[in-house]
Amino acid sequence: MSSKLDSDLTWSDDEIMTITAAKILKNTDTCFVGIGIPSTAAILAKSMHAPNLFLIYESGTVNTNPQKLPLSIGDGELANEALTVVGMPEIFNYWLQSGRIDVGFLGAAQIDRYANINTTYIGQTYQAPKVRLPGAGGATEIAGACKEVIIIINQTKRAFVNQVDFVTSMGFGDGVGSREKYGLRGGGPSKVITNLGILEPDPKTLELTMTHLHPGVSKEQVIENTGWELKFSQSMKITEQPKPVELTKIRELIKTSDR
Amino acid sequence: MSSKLDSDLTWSDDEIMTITAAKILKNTDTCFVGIGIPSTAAILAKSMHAPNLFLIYESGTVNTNPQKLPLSIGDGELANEALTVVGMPEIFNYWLQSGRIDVGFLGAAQIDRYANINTTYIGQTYQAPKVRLPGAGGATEIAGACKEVIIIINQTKRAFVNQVDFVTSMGFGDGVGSREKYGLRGGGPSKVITNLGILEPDPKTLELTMTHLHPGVSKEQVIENTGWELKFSQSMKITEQPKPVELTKIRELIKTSDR
Amino acid sequence: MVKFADLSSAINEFVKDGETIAMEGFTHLIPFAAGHEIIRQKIKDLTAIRLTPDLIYDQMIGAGCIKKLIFSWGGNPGVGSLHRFRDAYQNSWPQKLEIEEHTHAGLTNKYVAGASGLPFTVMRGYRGSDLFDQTSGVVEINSPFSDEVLTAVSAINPDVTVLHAQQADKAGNVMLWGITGVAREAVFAAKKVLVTVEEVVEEFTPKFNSIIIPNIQIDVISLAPRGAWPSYASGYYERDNSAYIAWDKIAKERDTFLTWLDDVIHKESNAKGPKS
Amino acid sequence: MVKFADLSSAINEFVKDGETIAMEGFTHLIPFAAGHEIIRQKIKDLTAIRLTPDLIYDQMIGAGCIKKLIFSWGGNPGVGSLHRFRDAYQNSWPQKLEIEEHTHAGLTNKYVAGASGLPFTVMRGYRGSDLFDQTSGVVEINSPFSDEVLTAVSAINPDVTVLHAQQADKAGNVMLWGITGVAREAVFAAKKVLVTVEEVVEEFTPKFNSIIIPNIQIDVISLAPRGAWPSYASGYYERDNSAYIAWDKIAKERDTFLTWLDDVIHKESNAKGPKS
Repeated sequence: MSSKLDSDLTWSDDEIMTITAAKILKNTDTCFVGIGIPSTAAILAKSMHAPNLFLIYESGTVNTNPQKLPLSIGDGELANEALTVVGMPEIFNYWLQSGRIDVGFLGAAQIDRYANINTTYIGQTYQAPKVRLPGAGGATEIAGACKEVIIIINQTKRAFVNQVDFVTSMGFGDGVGSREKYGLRGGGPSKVITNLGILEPDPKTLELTMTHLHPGVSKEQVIENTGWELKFSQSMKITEQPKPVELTKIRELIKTSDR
Repeated sequence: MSSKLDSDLTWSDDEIMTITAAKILKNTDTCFVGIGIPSTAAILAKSMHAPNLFLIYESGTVNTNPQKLPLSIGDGELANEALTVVGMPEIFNYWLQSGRIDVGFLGAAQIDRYANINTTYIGQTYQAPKVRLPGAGGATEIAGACKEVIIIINQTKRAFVNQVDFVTSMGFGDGVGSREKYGLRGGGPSKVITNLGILEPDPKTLELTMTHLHPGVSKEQVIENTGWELKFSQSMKITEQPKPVELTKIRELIKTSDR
Repeated sequence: MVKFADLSSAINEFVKDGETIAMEGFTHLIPFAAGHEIIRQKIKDLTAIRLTPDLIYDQMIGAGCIKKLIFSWGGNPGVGSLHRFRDAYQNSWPQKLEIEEHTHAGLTNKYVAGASGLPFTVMRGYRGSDLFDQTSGVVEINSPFSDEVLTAVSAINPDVTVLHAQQADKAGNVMLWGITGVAREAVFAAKKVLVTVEEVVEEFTPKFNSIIIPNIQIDVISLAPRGAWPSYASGYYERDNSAYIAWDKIAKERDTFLTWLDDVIHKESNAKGPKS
Repeated sequence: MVKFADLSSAINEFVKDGETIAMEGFTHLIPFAAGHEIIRQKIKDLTAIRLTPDLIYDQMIGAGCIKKLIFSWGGNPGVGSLHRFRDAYQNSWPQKLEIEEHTHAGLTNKYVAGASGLPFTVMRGYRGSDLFDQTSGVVEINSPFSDEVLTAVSAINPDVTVLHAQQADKAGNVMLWGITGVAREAVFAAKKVLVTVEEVVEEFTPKFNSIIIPNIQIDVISLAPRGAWPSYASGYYERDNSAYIAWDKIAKERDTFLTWLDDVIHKESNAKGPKS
């Protein structure tokens, strides 16, 4: 999907997801970043309003400031531009598990109404899946430990399902009390950013509720692309439209990184 | 005590203890070293028959090759001459606890017939001791984990007691089966080197038994200086007399290190 | 005590059929040259541990070296799927592949327990994930000091750990720098250690973020310049991303894979990639 | 976020009566300047943690700053006893001193648990020692994967950790090298972190055996050249062993100690030792 609104501004799905995610990050945040759009959003945020954003990647790079988009979670660029690089026990036990990360940034193949996410398999069984996916990586413990988790995912009926085939990483389980039951000390998902808008957990039920639509996106479009009976916030907002300067930045970043 | 035997050879208690201990170390050993005579013996061994002796100090210095005697367990000399220096969790968990150290070298204030050692307090109670000593440091786990432990201690009635006031570090507890009961995987004390000779655990009872006397030392002298009814090995030997080259080496080492 | 040997002799002596092997290097310093030599020597029935199987295990799985895979993230980083892994797991080609799946934090801590000489270690993890019930060696444990329930993970102690590093010195000590992942723990946890290196140097110079592996922890060192290609070796060469993309096509079909196996591995033609 | 402040303001703002404090530095980089400032500010009722109390806590105990000592080896290294520690523990002078005693391995692992956000961690230790029954936070734990009995030690999380380091950069990141002991863990375990440094530099240069503490983990940095004297700072100055020997005499009697306290600490005359 590519949207055209106002004068000559157009953007792609990835672009508005990335820019929307970037804007959420604060200059003082400590952010645990996965590869792909989360990483692009974090790097974009650092180049704009959040130069001090403290980025950690599971490969061990601490306070890294990549000038190009990394190809993998352990890209040389991430190591070269880091304040320091440490072993993975330190990353997972001292940085993540201790609860000192503000924002965890995750992608997913499937998500359900309680923001549980699946990156393990789609269809049939764990033992004999229809499609086997990469698995957990760092996600399970990122989802458990960060003060908040931001999930970035394209909103489609295939991805937004009533029940995920496999809970790789818990969001809110089956609602209030689930995270406590499993001793997850982080706050859980605070926002799900899609190509259509933003969903947030309802403060009472913790069910994902549409709170923002991107410019030009209709409620019907969102309902069509969600596999459960989606609720909308009573105070729905329209996401801020990407600014030319943001689109220019992101395109430059991607161009510079082409290898 | 200073002995004079043969021609013009004399040595001090410390010198014969140090030289005797040094000779026991093998070129291929990995050795966890405490400060004082253990350290002097290890450095002496490296300068003589065991240049590849692999020395680890609890401060984190790995494969260190000090040219002077360290003043403390974390002396700059130990760090400067080390292959690498690591944090103490790595020292205690990865190097020591994993069971990869061949020889642990310990001193003590008290020792009993089962080679349990005390470095915590002497007299009265733990809560209100007559003399408070420094405590465990690395010793408890060194005594537990090393393949063998060598203890260096002056043989006196005050030190060689029927029962130590406090077991800081277990030797053989109250005999056969004690180490197993507490899950201690190392072999325990193999030798106690004193100013009078060498004691070793009896292969059957694990009770410390005098196996060597230093040149010029009598059985009576040893009995007088031991607080329990000491047993002697059926094949008592005389320790090899310090050679002039050994005495020269050790004296040079101490002279060089004077600060 | 460490010795230096050519890679073929080193693999022949230190990697045996049926063993548990850990070939680590987190996106960086992946020991591809050693993996290819294992394929060439047709070593079989390995239980192979790696956080990220990556291309190296995809290749070894396709070649029939691996019976069981213990891992925590099984994709082609930045590209997509590992087709040989999928084909083995889903279709048992060329043979059945057992899996034991973990999280990165979990597998990292299993190495930590192994390195520490403990039967297990304690962490916060797995709970709330369906993985908790699907994997093994992961159980709940009560804190003796609070009413918290935590996760205990059992130790792993590979028969042999294989690493690629930048440098060895003449005494056989090894230095790695940059991203080192779980290299330190994989060495301490292992019974035998085989290291391939870019270079043997007279003396190490200080680097940021370096670790040194003392020679007494290593059994054999083989010189293997570009031995991490197509991954990278910080200070020596960069990741060859085109090879990661090309692998997607090669691995997609069995016949293109088999051709690759014949041409690239068994004929030893281009195994280390274009010279830089 | 980190700030730079003079040591007097830093201690005043970040060290409070009754808190739990960890002042680490294993024989190297002992934060003596900070300790002396704590004495000057007459901070009271501290629960003070250190593997080796060393002279720094002997001085603070004698000055009446410490209510409870948590430690694992309490001597004057290479010299003898800590007389102020003994006098407080045995004779309650200048006040009663509670102790909680551990082994080095145990206290190290208590920091590891604290740094890891766990209530406890597992180790092999204490068992067979009478210390097992005399200390607290140390219990047996069964392995869920074998029939082994291990030791669980409870976490420590100091209110404030105080370190001395060689360098800070202008952004407030800190670099230590040489023997670092449990510095890393003491920082991760703490709620607040105060660091004194030898020097503020434009940019760090690579050193063997260095660790970097990112600025987000530090609350305040104070410039304190020779701030580790009479211990040492690798690359800056050596241990002043004569001061360790001299301390034995000063500390032996209450009156010589009190004179030292007046002359050296409260009059701030010679606290940092002779200029090198």
